[in-house]
Amino acid sequence: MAEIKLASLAHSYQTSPSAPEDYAIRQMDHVWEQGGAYALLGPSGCGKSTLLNIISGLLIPSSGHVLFDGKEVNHLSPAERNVAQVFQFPVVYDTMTVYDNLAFPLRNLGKDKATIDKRVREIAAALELDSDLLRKANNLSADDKQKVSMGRGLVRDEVSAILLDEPLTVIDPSLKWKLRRQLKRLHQQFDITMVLVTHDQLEASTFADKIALMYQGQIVQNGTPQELFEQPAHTFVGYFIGSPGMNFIEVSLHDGCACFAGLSVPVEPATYDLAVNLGSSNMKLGIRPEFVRLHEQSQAGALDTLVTNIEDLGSYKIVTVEVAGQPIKARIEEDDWVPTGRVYLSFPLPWLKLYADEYLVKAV
Amino acid sequence: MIVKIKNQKALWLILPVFVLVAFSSLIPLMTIVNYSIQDIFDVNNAYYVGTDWFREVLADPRLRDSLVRQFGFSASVLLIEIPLGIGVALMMPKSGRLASLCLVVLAVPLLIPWNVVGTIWQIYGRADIGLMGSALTSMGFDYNYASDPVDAWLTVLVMDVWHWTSLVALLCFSGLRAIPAAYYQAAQIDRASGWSVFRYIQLPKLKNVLVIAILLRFMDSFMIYAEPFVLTGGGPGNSTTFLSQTLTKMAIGQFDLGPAAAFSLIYFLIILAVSYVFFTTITQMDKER
Amino acid sequence: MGWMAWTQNTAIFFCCIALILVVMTLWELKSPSLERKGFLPMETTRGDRLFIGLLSSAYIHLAFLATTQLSLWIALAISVGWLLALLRWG
Amino acid sequence: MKMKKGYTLGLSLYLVFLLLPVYWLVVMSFKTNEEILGQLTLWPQTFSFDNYVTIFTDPSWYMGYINSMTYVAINVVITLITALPAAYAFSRYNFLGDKHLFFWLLTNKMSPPAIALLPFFQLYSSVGLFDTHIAVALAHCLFSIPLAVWILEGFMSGVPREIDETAYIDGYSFPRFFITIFMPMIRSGIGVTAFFTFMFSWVELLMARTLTSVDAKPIGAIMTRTVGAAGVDWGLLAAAGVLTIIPGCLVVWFVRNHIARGFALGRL
Repeated sequence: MAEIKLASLAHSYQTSPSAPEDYAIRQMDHVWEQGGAYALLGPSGCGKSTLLNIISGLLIPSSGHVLFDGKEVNHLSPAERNVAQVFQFPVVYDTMTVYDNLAFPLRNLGKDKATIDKRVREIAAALELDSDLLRKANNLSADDKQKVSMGRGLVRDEVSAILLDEPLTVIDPSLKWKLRRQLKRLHQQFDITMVLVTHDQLEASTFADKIALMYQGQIVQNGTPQELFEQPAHTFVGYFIGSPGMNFIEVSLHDGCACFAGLSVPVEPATYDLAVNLGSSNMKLGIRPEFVRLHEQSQAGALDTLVTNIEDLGSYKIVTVEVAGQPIKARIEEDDWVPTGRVYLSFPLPWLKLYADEYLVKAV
Repeated sequence: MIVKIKNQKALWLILPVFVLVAFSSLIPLMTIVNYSIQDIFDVNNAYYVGTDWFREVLADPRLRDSLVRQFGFSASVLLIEIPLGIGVALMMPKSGRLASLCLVVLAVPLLIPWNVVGTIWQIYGRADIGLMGSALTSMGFDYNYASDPVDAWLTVLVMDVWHWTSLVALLCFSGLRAIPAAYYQAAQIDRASGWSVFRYIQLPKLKNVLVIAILLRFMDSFMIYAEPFVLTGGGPGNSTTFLSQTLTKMAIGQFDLGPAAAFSLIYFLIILAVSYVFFTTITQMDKER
Repeated sequence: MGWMAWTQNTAIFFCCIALILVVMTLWELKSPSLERKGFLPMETTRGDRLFIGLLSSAYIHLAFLATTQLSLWIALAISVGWLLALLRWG
Repeated sequence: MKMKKGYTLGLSLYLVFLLLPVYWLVVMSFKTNEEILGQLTLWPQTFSFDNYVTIFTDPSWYMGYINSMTYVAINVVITLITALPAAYAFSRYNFLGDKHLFFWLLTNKMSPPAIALLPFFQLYSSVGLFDTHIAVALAHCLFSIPLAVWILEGFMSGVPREIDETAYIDGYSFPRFFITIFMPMIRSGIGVTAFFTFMFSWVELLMARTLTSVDAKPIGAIMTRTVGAAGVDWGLLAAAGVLTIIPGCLVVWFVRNHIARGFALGRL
């Protein structure tokens, strides 16, 4: 059990990287506290798996430090770090039975028979594998195999952390939720730091207390699912989390307002001042579709727009309107009023975000 | 696995292959059966003898000896080449220029005409002009493959190892390369020892290619002819006279067509039974997958 | 064909084999056989059992020739019995 | 890292074991017979091309190479043309006796040629093909076709049958689909098959020697000529041997990237 800390960590697969693009992991600092359930979320190719492999010790980072409980482990092997890792595709030892698979890590540690037996049965029960213990691992279904490979991680009681590298990808959708709940339960039962790598925001937010969102080799935001939704720290977070993603409009700042195409939208004065001080030319206004208000009648400060498209997604609808050539999406619930033709748009001030150079401008 | 469709017309696609192979296989086979029950020198001098040749051949110690020698040789070949081939494959780099180079060097012995293989070792092993022969002699070994039966047998064995281990190694190499990296990573995390990685990850994944390797090596070693023929001519004595050699000597050397044919059939039946067992094993394994 | 040194016996032998193959083919066309598991260690079709039967019959004959002076008709009888048993229960 | 060093050492030792006999053959081919029989030298004292000159100027020598290459080439062509449709049938369809036909084909690869040498000789004599390249090529089909069907079947099974069906729906006829779509998809398999066919035909001697006497005599059989009244002409023998290795080396260099998969017969 351990707190995992990354200090000015960076990694490149090239021998002499020069441009930032050469780095799979750009310099970062990060902390995962002991006992937490974390998710590492991001699109494919953002460096999630690389980061995971660095933590587990399968990869040695080009620079920076990996600290477990404050102790540097950079040059310790995965075995010495005492972490468990579960891979995207189930890795089982085909020729062994389920029992032997689960016992394998313990036998390698030289535990005595009774301990092994007790522990294996405990884990098998937790994973609902008890009836399969004597079967050949090769004959199991894909999700049972994945359970076995998770079990091999859990079976060592003193592991520092369990790292899960998209373990649910190959699992049948109908079993996914079951396995995810099992994971969650195991986490509570054994109180181990767990880091789940995934590209599925739903999986991440149902599993984790805190989600670290990665983009282009960097963690752009680390927070609770709610924080990621309500306060996206980076335009990518806004775009990646939520469906559909956040609306972004390129704006310029004048007179306490964000202006685009001759229209102006008032923003919070404190944020405005901060943003102006940054003096960036890349300024964006962002608002989640969930927070966009639609009105039938003209209102003070509301924008006059035309509905271009309505998508019915069952329990809610996505309305696309056009504001001076800019499409903006709004989400309305099932029994809300459905606009057609002309509609008036307003943005509630607390949900209106300003982004300078893609990063959130935030008054503390 | 592809789900196959029932279609009898597919037989037409097989026809050319069938005709070509049947021409060279069925007609000679029938001829041998005909020969085997006659005392025959040429077609006009043939006398029906019934099953006499079979009785004679089955009782002939010469043939029994060469059969025993053959099994001994094939077993030795498998016992040496399979582990050695696996070892070489394990030691090879997995990718890059060096791997390509290894592959090419490994493949070289396989592409040398079999009689030239014999020639190479004939030259290499001679004490007067050969590197290996003279090296062994100067180290104090009394080595002469032309006069000492044990030396001859060992030389043929080493030659076969030299010639064919590459095949096993290349098969295993391709098998090893097909193992996903995650298996090794998982093993590392489970603190598996090097031996455990081999025993529980690599060996199980090599099962399929190993069956092919054993099958090919058994069959080819069972029909070994040209290499010992050039190297030792089957001698000294009969120490390196294997089945094919005995047979060729009988049929062409002594023109004992009848007994040679009977012997061929027995030889063929042995091959047929062994191949069938292997073939069934392979298809059975495919089915399990 | 002359050089093939045909004798009456071998001609009959090959005709029998050919006949068996033709009959089996027709049978197979009329009622295709499914793989099943009998006393043999693996699943077999009718054709597999025929092949195993013929091959083992050859070995039965060889064993007779190698170990006894008895008439081969006995071996033949045993072989036919064995072949039929194999086809039925194998 | 210590492990890796052991690996490199072991591998190097094995490669040396592989290459030393070949090295010795090459070195010897550049030596004069006096030097060969005189004393053991690791490197030719006087570098001599005489042995090669003899081979390249004497038609009874170099025709052996031409003969070998001719029948090998014919064999590769025949094998590929017939094995491709057959392998397709085996990989795609179930039909009467498919498994038994496949097994029967394979037994031909496995049965030793020595079994039927004499009937072979008589068969090809009786159809008037004795001592022709085509006879050797046809005889080699006996084992090259089964092998080719086996390898190609493995590669073809890796191509999903949806490809075939899509093509038929798009209105392709079978031959056009096979040549323009299917064959390009398995071209590495075809290359590997050609390589194996070449290899087994090139290295085989027993049948080739039995079926030829003068006009189509392979180099392997001609090499026995070096045994003269004055004993063996070792230098000439070595040079002839070296020349038989070169075509194989050239071919293997071209297919080096496919060797690994090819040796597994497409079955991984």
